Amino acid sequence: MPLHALGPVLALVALIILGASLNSNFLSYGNVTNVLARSAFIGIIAVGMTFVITAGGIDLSVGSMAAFVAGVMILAMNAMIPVLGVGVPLIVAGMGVALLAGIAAGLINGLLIAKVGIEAFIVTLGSMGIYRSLTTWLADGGTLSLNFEARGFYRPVYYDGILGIAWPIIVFALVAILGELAMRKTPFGRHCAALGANEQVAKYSAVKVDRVRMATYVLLGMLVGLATIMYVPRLGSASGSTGVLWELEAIAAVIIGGTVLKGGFGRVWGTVVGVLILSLIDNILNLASIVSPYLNGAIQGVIVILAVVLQREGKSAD
Amino acid sequence: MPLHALGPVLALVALIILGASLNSNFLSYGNVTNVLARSAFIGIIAVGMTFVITAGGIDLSVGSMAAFVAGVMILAMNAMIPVLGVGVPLIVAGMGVALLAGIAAGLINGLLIAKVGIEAFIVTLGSMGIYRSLTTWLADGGTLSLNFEARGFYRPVYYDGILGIAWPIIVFALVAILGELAMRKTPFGRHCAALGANEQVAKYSAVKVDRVRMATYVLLGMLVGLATIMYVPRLGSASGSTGVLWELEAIAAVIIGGTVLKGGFGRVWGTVVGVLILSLIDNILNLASIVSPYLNGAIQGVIVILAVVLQREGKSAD
Amino acid sequence: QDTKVIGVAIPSATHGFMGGLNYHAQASIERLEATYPELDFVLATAGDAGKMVNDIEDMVATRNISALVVLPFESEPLTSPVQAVKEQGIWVTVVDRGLSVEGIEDLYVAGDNTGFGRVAGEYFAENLNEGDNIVVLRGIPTTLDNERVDAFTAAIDGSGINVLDMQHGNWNRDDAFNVMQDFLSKYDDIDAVWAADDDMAVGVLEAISQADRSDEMWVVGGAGMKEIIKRIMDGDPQLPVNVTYPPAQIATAIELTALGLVSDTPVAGRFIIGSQIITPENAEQFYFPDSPF
Amino acid sequence: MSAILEARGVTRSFGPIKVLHGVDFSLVPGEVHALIGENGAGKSTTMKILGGYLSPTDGELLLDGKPVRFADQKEAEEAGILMIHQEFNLAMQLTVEENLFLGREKRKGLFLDHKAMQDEARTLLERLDCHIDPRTRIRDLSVPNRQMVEIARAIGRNARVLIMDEPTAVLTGRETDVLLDQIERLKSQGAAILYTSHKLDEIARIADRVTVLRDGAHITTRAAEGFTEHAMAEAMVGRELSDLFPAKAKGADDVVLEVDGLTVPGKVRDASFTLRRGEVLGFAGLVGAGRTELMEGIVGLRPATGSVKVNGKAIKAGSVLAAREAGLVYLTEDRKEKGLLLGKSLTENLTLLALDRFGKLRIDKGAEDQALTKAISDFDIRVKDRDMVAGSLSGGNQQKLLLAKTMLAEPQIVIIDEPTRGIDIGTKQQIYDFIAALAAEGKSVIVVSSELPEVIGLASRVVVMGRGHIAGELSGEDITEDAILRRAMGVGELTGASA
Ligand SMILES: Nc1ncnc2c1ncn2[C@@H]1O[C@H](COP(=O)(O)OP(=O)(O)OP(=O)(O)O)[C@@H](O)[C@H]1O
Ligand SMILES: Nc1ncnc2c1ncn2[C@@H]1O[C@H](COP(=O)(O)OP(=O)(O)OP(=O)(O)O)[C@@H](O)[C@H]1O
Ligand SMILES: [Mg+2]
Ligand SMILES: [Mg+2]
Repeated sequence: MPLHALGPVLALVALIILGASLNSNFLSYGNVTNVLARSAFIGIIAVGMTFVITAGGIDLSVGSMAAFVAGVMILAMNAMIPVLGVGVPLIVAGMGVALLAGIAAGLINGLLIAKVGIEAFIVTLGSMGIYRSLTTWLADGGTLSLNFEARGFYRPVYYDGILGIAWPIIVFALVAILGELAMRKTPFGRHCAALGANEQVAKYSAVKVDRVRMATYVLLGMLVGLATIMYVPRLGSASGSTGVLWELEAIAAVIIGGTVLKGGFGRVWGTVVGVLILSLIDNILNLASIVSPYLNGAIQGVIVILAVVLQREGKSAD
Repeated sequence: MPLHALGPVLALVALIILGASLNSNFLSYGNVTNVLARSAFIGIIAVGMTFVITAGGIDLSVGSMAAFVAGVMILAMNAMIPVLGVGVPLIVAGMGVALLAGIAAGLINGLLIAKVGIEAFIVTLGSMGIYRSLTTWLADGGTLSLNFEARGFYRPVYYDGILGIAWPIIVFALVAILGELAMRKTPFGRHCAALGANEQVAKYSAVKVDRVRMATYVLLGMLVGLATIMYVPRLGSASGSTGVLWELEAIAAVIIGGTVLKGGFGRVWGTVVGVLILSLIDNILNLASIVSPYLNGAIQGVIVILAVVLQREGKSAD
Repeated sequence: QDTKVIGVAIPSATHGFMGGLNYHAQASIERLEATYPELDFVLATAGDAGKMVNDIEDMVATRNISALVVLPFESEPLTSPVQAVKEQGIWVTVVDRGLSVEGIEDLYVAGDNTGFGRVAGEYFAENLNEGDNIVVLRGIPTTLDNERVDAFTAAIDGSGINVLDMQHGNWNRDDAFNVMQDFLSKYDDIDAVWAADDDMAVGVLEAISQADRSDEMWVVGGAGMKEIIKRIMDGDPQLPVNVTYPPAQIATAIELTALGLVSDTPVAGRFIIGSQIITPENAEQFYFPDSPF
Repeated sequence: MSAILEARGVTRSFGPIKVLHGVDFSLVPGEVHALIGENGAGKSTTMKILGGYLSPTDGELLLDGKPVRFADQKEAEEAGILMIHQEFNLAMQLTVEENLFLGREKRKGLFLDHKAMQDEARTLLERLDCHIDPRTRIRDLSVPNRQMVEIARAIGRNARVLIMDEPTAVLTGRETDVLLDQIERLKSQGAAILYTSHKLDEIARIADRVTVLRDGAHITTRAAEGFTEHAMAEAMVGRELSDLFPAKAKGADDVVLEVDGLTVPGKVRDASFTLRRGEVLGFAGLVGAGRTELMEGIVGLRPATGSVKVNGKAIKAGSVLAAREAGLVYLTEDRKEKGLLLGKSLTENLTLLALDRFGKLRIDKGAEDQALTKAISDFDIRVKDRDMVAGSLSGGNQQKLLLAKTMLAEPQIVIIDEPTRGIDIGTKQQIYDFIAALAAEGKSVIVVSSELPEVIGLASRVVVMGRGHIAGELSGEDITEDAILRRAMGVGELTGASA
């Protein structure tokens, strides 16, 4: 592997060293679990985003889609309690609703982009507004809350795990591994890259261009559903401000990880590193409390740029 | 001109008809002036964004850059009052500061992108965070306000005009006309399009690729400065929430106008139409009050998508 | 002597009121750190509920906080995480927005949102006649905004005042300016505006003065921004009154929490800082020229 | 033998413009059928119709005697029809292996079978005597190697009908030989091959039958036996052709370009040579000799060390613009990736290099329009519609446009890399005349070409490169194929000593 491909990893290692030197609890089990578990939402979404971007697309709607899916899931679960009672069936049904809602939302984006042929940026900018405002509307301007009892029952899905590893971490890891495999080892991954690199060539090579493109958005929608399944038990509620700016964070993670914004080349493991970098920056800022909180955004910005500078080191050489 | 190039114009006309039919004041002098004048900030910025995108770039930092430039301008003007007194020299000095700050900010983005070779998305995502948080920090979390007397003196720059046309409208129109000329009639415009279409070809055709790319960001920075000069006299203040999401609005206007997101083709007049469409949607929603305000975002989203559908009509034909 | 750490989690300074709140939080932390060397503070600001939960988790996991002062970004999502903090034996002070389950917090310090809407509504009901028209600018769609608006509506109920329109100005000057411009185009007769927030009031006033209709209507904002208080003090007819919703409540909360940690003073309980009406007569006592808000 | 694939009265229009007027011919198993014609005659269009990439506007295709309509290329491929495109059809960011198997990946269960694909890729490439790593990205390959990948992709799929659109345009003699051997092999296995090339000697070598197109119309189909190259050329062009190469100009004595110790890291070592006023200097070498890199280093397109002097004055390193201002321009061999903006209009392409001549502040559209008119007539660009995009021109006409673009900069010294790639014989002659005329006017020309006859026929002096350095120089009577090849392969000193 060329050295500069390791750029994001170097940035990650540097952050870990920095964190450990600032606070002795940084590498504690608790903190590591916290950081990994909370990375899971953006992480799961960012894995899907990697495919979309690799195939030459973009999706700005994921954050508000997550809010909308969470809202729908909560409403559905609350409505089903009289029928199913609070228990495993309710949770499973809720999960099913979330996945279906995610898939449906992704399908709509995909259809408009691949079949109707509208610029992905515009479609997803539009659907971003639509889902955000539908969520606010569903919540009547306030917050949609999961029934308190159901929430207590559902909570362990975020907070518990097996062998001391929290569920969100396990799910994120699985998604990342499957994503990496899909990108590198399956025809689908190749077709995404080919489509992003040169649509014409892909078409001439009998790649079903429209179908692949649509599949990337559906996959992303499904992963947004999955992320929501992990999100709802954490906060038990959804509102118009849920998932604000997730899209930017997910896209940033993808690009920091080395995927090319204009498509043609994607790297799922890089995305995972990118997500961890972004989470760690926040975590370290909380650990350090060295500066005015007003400047947190500036420090984040600088670190994000630096993480990518490391990676582009090799560029001038060729 | 091919019919579908007129798509955004059709959408604009449809909105105007809709507005006029919903409210008799819609076409009144006052309302038209309001809509045009408030479009000016985003409009001036979006003209610059058209060049950046045409040349294959992107700039996410413009909104927070505007806030930062406004903050710097206000602080500088307040500081200069003891020296210059309140009068034309103060205003001119303030304008100079705004333009210089904008140019400097654009230059930094441009250097990092063109010379250091970092992905534009990441650089400007980073600087977006940086400027936003510097502004909050400068304002100490609150609002930076221009000295009351100076503001009274400066106010007419937003509210007055000549021949009944407000200054922001005049400036916006000038910027748009110059931008359109620059895009279509000058070597710079050609070079931007060539660079965005195929960087290699541009390089082999003796185009100073780095310099052109940098120039697009500097131009955009300067226009952000100019937009700020029009913005500050309006409310006389700036805070961390000034210009939030302007970047998205500017980019959306550019794309709605028919410029290609991946670069290679840009249309300044289209951008102007795009900006007007976006402003009108807000205006009409306020004038109509037919729906729950919670759903405004959804309606906006739908209209934005529709505006672009009109434009892409011709696509399936080829 | 052990140093004790107090964690403070508040929303970031995205609009004027929160800016003031941030200012008061930082100022009181500086003051207390100087007064009590045995106290350390962690201040985290969040742009959404998820980030606020992250911040609280980080404080617990890595900074061993003994007390948490939190102004929940939203009530519902913060309830279980704060409950989990409480279960670890950490002192919890909740500010402004209550949690959705009663009895979690040790100390509750809050402004009065219902009162905020009601006091304003009562002023409108008393000072307008039947058939008078008003427009309302709402904040960012949240539960809190709903509470205020509901209380306002209830207070003017039966007074015969017409609410012509309500739109979201998102507690933002520019948005409020645009919305007010459009209200002015749309309605020929407006007698008063409830801007519900002083940042929005600034935008509203500009729009009115641009339309040259300053004599036609008055404006009531809220939360006591210093520029607005100044104008009330000066007897501006356009700004007859204001309603308090003090950003300094966070300072009260932090100070009480600190006091509880370093001494035996009993500080638990509920402190509701009622919303008062600011009139030209009493404005002086609400004027803090050094605050950024 | 009965035909596998047959075209009957096939026509095709693009918008209002008709480019094929009723073409009919047939392909039978075990034959090589050559399609020849001038640039823009409609060869590629015909081939794309047969390959399922375009649909005919009118007329019909018969597969095994039955009428077919291919909905898309995939259907044609399923019927055993494969095509090698004139313009590369490769995804630049993907690797060789990924491109070779795109759309028909081999799998093991759910996953890709990387090993099988890499092995097969290697085998295929080796069969073509092309030694590149299947894991290389296409964009890191030289143009000829890209073409070999393109060929490997097609021959790896056991086609019944193989359509080859100018596969040798970018190849040197050696690779051409390898390819022609492969064609023989496929033919003996019963495949039908439709082949086009502007190198008529190849046609004479391998074709069994020849179909001539002119201006989209079918002129004749006849056996290749007894169809001489000269007769083919005249049938294509429709007029008498004189000698291909003009008289050589000797050049003056003053040196206009002096390259000294130029090194392009990793590609070219320590190259030095001079160019005189009014001279045509040839550069010969095998694929990968580094000629392109050397030239790109000279004009500032690649980081290089060493000195480049134009008229005795050193030019600023690394600046294409400085080189151009000094009167030195380079015409790339990679017209699709580096030469033309395929999605842009003819005018925008034509004037891009010399844009400052059309106004520093405001582009003079009228002057641009005149320039286009002049370029179209000077370079005989077959343009059906002046508003078309460059990518819609036929391959040869794109090359002419590129040439016109370069010449518009009015260079004193022009370096032309593969000047006549894909250009028909009639136009070739015009270009050769043009090069000679340039030299006669006192301009200097460097011709980098993989076609030895071209170098020999044009240049009064030839620099031979091998493996990244200058391996020798020949002039006058010494310029022979044999002498060039010996030096290129590093055995040049033997003959050099005996001469
Ligand atoms: N997409 C298109 N739109 C418009 N015209 C086209 C298009 N494709 C090809 N043409 C025109 O059709 C004609 C035939 O082109 P074609 O590529 O078949 O020529 P060719 O015989 O292959 O020439 P060459 O030897 O230069 O490759 C040309 O005039 C070309 O400009
Ligand atoms: N963009 C590139 N990146 C990496 N290697 C390259 C690139 N272009 C060419 N090469 C390699 O450089 C060497 C020389 O390239 P090239 O084949 O173009 O030489 P050349 O002498 O110009 O040959 P020709 O002109 O016949 O193509 C080859 O080994 C080739 O694979
Ligand atoms: Mg052709
Ligand atoms: Mg070469």
